[in-house]
Amino acid sequence: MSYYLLLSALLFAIGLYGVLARRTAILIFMSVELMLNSANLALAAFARGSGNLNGQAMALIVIALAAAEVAVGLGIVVAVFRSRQSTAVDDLAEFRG
Amino acid sequence: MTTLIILFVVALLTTFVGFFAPAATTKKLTLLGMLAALVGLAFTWGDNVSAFSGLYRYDVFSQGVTLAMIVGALLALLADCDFFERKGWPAFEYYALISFAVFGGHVMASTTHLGAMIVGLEILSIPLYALAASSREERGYEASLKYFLLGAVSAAFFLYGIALYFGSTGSFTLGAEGKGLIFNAAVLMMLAGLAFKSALAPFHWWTPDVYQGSPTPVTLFMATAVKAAAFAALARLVVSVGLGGPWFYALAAIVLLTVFWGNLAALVQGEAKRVLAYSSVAHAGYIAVALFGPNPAPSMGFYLLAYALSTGLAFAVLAELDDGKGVPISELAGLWARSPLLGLGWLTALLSLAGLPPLVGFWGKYLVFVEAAKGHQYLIVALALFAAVIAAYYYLKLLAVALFGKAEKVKPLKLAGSAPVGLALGIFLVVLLGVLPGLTYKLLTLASAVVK
Amino acid sequence: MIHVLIFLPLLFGFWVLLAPQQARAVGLFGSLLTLLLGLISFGGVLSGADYAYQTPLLREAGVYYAVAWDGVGAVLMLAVVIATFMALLAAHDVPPAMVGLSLLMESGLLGILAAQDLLLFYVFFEATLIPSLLMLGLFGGAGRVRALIKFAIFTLLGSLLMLAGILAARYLGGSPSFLLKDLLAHSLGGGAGMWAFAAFLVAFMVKTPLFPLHVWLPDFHAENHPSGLADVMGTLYKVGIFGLFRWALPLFPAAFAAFQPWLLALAALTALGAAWTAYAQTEWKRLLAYGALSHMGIGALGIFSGSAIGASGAIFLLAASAIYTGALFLFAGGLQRRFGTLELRPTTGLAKAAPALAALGLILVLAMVGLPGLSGFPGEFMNLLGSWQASPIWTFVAFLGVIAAAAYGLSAYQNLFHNAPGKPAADMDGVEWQWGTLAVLVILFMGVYPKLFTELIMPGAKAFAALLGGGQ
Amino acid sequence: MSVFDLLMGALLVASALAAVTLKNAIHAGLALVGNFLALAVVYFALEAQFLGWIQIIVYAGAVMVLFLFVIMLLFDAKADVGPNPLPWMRPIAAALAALLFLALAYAYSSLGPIDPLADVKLAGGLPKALGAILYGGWLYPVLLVAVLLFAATVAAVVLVQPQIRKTRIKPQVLERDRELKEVGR
Amino acid sequence: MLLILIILLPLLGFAYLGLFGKSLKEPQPGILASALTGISFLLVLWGVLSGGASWQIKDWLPGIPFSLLLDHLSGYMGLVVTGIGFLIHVYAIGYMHGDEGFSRFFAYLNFFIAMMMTLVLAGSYPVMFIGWEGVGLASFLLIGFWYTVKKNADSARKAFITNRIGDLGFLLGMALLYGSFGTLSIPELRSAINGSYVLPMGLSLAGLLLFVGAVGKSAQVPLMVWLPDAMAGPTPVSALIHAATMVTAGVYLIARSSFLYVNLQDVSYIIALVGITTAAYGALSALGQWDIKKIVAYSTISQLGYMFLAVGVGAYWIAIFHVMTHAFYKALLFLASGSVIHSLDGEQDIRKMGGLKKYLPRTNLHGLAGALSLAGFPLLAGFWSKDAIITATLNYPFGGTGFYVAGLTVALLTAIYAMRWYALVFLGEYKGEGRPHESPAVMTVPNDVLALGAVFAGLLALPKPLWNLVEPYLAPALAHVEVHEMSLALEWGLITLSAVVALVGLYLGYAAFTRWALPKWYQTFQTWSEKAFYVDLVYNTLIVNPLKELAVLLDWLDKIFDSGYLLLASSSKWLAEQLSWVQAGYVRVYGALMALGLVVLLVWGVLR
Repeated sequence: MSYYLLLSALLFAIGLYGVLARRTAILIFMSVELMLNSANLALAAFARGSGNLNGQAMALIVIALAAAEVAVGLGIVVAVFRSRQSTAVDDLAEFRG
Repeated sequence: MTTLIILFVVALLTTFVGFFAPAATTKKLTLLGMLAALVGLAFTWGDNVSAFSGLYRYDVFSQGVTLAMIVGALLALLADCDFFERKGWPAFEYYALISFAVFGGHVMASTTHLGAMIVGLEILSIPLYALAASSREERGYEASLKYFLLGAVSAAFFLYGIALYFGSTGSFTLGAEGKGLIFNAAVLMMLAGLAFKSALAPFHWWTPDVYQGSPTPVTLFMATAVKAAAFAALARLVVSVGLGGPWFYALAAIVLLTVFWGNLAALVQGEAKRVLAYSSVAHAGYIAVALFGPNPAPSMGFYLLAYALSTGLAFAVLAELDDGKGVPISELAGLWARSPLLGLGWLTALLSLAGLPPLVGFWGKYLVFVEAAKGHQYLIVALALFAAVIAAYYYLKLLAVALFGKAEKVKPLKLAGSAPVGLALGIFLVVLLGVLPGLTYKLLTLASAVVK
Repeated sequence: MIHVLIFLPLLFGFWVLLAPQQARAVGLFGSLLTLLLGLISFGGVLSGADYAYQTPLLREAGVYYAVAWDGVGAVLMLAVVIATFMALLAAHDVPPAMVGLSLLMESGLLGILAAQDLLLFYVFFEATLIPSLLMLGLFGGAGRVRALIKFAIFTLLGSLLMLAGILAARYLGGSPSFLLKDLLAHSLGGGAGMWAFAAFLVAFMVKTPLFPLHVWLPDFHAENHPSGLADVMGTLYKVGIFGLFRWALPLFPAAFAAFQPWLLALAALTALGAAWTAYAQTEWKRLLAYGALSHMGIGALGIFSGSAIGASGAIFLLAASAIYTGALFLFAGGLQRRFGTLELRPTTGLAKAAPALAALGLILVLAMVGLPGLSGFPGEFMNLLGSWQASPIWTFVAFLGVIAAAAYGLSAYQNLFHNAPGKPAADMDGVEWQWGTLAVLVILFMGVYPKLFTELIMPGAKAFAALLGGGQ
Repeated sequence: MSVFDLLMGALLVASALAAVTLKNAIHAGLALVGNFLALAVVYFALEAQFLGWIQIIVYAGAVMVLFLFVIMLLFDAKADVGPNPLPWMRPIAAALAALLFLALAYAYSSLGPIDPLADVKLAGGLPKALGAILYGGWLYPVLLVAVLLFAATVAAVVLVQPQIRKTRIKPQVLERDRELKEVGR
Repeated sequence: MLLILIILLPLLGFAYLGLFGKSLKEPQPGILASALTGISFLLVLWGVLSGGASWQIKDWLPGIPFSLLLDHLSGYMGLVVTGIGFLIHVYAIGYMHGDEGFSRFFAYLNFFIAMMMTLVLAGSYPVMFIGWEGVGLASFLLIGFWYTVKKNADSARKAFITNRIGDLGFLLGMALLYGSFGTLSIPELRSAINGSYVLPMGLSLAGLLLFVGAVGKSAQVPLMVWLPDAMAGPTPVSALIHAATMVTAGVYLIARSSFLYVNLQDVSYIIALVGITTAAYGALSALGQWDIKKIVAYSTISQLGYMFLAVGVGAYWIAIFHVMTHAFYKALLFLASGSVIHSLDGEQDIRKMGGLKKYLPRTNLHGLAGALSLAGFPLLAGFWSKDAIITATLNYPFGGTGFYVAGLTVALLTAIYAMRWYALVFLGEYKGEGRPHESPAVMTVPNDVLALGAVFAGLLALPKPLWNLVEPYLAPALAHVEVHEMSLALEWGLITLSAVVALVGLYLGYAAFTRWALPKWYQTFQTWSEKAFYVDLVYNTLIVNPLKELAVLLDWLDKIFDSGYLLLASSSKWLAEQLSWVQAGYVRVYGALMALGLVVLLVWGVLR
């Protein structure tokens, strides 16, 4: 079990790295999906470890959440792209200070 | 249950009616719905109901927070001053999304189940991501994208924290027995996730940019309702785990960092909405001060209401002035001369935010500090108060420009639509609750507010 | 009765603000009614009534709306209602809103004096700041925003620290409420008491004001509306000494004992330093500001002496200076009207053209200088007697300021009225006769028959001294 | 810990790394699909069959397709090129990720043994058992998820509406807008 | 009630004349004011004859009554004040004729009388202080009566401020007494001090501080600088305030407090020293003056010095006696000077006078009587009182002989300058322009009365074995000092000696200033003396100007403080600006910072 947990931690960390290192919104968003999945992996692993099905139920809810987020997130990305022909997040720095 | 159902029905109705009816009708419907929710709230006040096998908890704390959210939503609706109509932006969706967000906030505030909580959080957040971009302009997109990306990351933090919580306690309900490193990590990660939503440093970075970029009525809603819901969840989390663990120091560090960072950064802003954004960060810190007391719920609820009224009023004034490109501080000059109602609203709002009696903001501050004092956290109280002095500087500067600054062209400003009602209501409530704080505080202490 | 007295000005204030036609008439009527009520209440207190009333404001948090007139409060109340009436008499050329704001301030001030609950006191204390800020901000001079921010920041720094102190006083001291009597029964000592006391101290040092927290004062007065109305109200708002007397010292006697030598020194240095600084001023209002500051230093010395007579001297001085300092600011307003400037040398030899004005000016200046027989003296004298018992050295230092007072007061007077006649100006007009007569009568009465007031002040002062473990 | 476990782990990590490092967005997206599929397999190994299926259907099948679709729609495949204003971000990100991993790993090292009856209780994570839970104790979140999806739909529609709806705007509203522009600017 | 009436009558006169005086025609204000003063005199007289009175408001200030007391000492003093005051009022009707401030002048004079009577009748120190400051104010107003001339206004201010220095001493002295005894009522203090065996520590300091007050009011060294300048006021003012009454208030204070000083040998010694120093300084300065009034003014300083010498050596009644005789002859001298000035239309320089005997016969007689009395011409009033003082010093146990010799020397000088004054004004040839004219009767008649006093007042108290009415009368109110009785022969020998000294001095003065050519060293002395030994210059350089500079410095310091706070404010702003780079707008940076926050929380929470 702790092997899978370590794996999930590693995936979470990789996802975080992706969020910070990627420079387009869509790739960052993909990295976020990676993080969400790592949470699901942890849930499944914990469920396995304690024999508690609630963990899997939560993981299902999370998948639904992720789907909702994707819908809105991709909507935003498309809208942004439409307005500026790019989804590079570093260009979006009008507000500062 | 009543409130939950009313809010749900309002959300559905506004969506469906919105397809057919003109925006103005939808707006009226939404307002009506919010008022209905308020009535429902009034009739069920003090109830301690739980439903859905205990996943939905309708207690006094949830009622208080919901009251603050509805007040924020009402102000946002009243003060929109035909903002969207004027711009030709999607109008009915605005009302629908706000209704959904209020519903989500209510869900988030009324549960101790982490699964329900995060779904509530998402129901609250997702409409806001869209609302932030509803202006269909560069600034709105930037705000929306920043809010969304960071929000998603923070949701991931929260989720992973939930997973760890489940791992260490075997439960998704707050208040379960748990200890050990995994439990610590779980609490801290959930703390980080909720701190993001309530704009506590160092998770507040989105706040100024998003507040500035979003259309002002949306900002108003974010600053009031969203904060209230996030703090409800935060309070339930902190109360359930107690102040004994390593998160005590984490929370203390977060609070102090927040009040100082928020206030200091606000000093150097040139944009009114941005100043208020940082001020909202700082206020989040003050609200969190209550967490150090033995029973934070009543004072926190009061502060949230007070803050919703005050900052809502301030943003309502800015909404009147906003032409979609923000409100530089210099544009506030001569506000009093251009419209006394706006001037008065601005004055009351800022003095209340600065915490001057006899305005409601003072009692909010007072109550949370009392709470911390009861918990004997005097150092935190003193430092937070000290930071409030810094705050006075920028509030006064905003005030001075608006009231005493000389405008180049003093042209009277006609208020549009329902804005005068919203402003007058806001001013009235800020003063009324400032003079008679007992009116609502009493309500919040009815039952000794079960938070867990 | 007491509520009517406290809130009547508020009512009239809003009336004036909402219906600014006939502002002066309405304002005068309101303040006259208040004055009459104040006189009746004063008479009542003289015959033993205290009009005490108490009801919970925030029952759950132990906050009460508790008001009463004790002797000290009644004396200062009288000073407030008289000074406000006087100021409004004089204010015939101010924007209507100023009249309204002054009335709002009067209400707050009366609340400050009447409050028997620490938090209620704090609420009034802070609430009064708002009209004061507005008056400065809306009608002040060119540098008003800077003056305003300075004033507000200092005040808020003090009062927010005081709020922390208030919380500590109650929750560390274990008092069940914020009522004065409860707090006194649960006095907070030890290290926590020191910190809480220091917090209170800062607040009241700002409001007294005392060196080095006084720098807001000259700008505040110099930038305010030239009519002097705002300055009168600002002078009344200097309730630091009262706060020290009613709250800060009695709540923390042990901490006060530890701080006392330093406080005496601070008060004495304020008294002397401000008096000398006044001598270097080239503008009337700044001069008056520093002069008043010097007097507050002397008053603080009396309070910090911890003796009954010193404390009653301080309170008397506070009441008296409310009138004569206020009247001097109004007088300065008259000069501004005549010469369009407050420079100390707009003209000379004015006594020739305006003998009545010269006489009024002389009486006011002499009251400030502390001439016996005028209202400045009894307070100063009692302060002297009290503070000598606490520290002869600092008393000596502080009262060197008496010499300086003569120097700056008479120099300023001479610059204006004596020497070869310069540009002539009109003598006192009807309005000036009205408020001038009132001011002179009050000044004379307080100087000649202080007994009426000291008799009321003394019981409180004795209780104060007894609480601090001293007195006689 | 079996060879299978190691293999799946390696696959997971490798595909994740590929997803966050590959320059071409389409490649990265494909790597992520791979990662999700591998994860589904891991779910099967963890007695969570239904979860695994859902993972394949929703994630790999729908969500990632949506992603790839958007990437291609926006011709944004070569996104991470061009000047990078924050070149120091990469090492910092790596360091932060590493620290995060270490902290979590340290926390995990304190875990106790597995419940010996765990797989019995999980019943393979089949829909029947899971359904009883979801429509039992978890009914409320499930209902909420429905609301959420509805709200998300509305939100997405708002976002992607290409054009501003032409509505008849009241004349006084227009006048006010002009007024604001005049005075404000 | 009687007592309050004594004060109230002139006060009402002041109020009436101050408010409505403009509407009265000359000389109505003068007559009203004089009448009120006269009635006050009669009331005092009545009070004295009916054996005294007292009146008080208890707890006027907490623990301090407002008490008035008419006993032998205050009665005596009150008679002098109101009596001389009445004469001077009458005189002023003539002197101020035609001045546009006529009614204002009498208002001030009445105010002065009221305040002086408060001072005299005071039964407690605070009440005395009211009068004390009140007469100071009256003095300020009257010195600056012709305020349009800057010099006059400056002099008035200088007088007030210098007096304030003394007043501070008075105040602090009161504070000390109150601290020690808990009362400031004079009778209570008296019984407390007489009743206590061990006097509280610091009583000497109290005595010294009260004396500082007296030094200021009575223009003793080192606070004497204001009195010569005070001559800027109209001459009746100089006569009334700056010669006859107010300046003697210091002596009166010490005499009133004699029960205190009699127990304080050290302080008394200092008083005597200050007294003799002042006497010498005044006499030396008087010698070189050219202004007719300044000579008399310095003479006043000198004579006041004598009085302090007397109280210093414990001869309280003699000091009070001298106060009276001095009041007569000095008022006379001033009024005679005033008459001269009046007749010369404002001329005050004695170098432009001379030979006025011919033009002003009545005034000449007044001047002669005054000068001789001042010089101590045998059998005149001044002779008896001054001789009594000088003789009393011999009884003083601490260096009495030294005081005696010094006193005698000053007496010689006194005679010389008195003669110089008389000789240069009235004898010789008229050196001025214009035609002098004798003053009207309203001015000369009061002078006649004063001249009678200057000549015969000494007869009230003659040395043993002749009659002495004053000492026994005052005895109950004053402390008694046991002295070694000197033999009659010695006493009369000393009297003769001082008579001789006076005559020698008169001759020297007459000879030197009418016949002799003065030696070269005298010219130098003349310059120094005329400038009063440059005390003003020294004070200005050492004290006044540095204090003015200090004020500017303090103002500057205040501004520094101000900018210090501003710096504090701007530094927090600076800090905020330094922090704001973080908020650079890059969402990835925000993410990194959030992650950093989380990592810190986690690492610390897990590894702790």
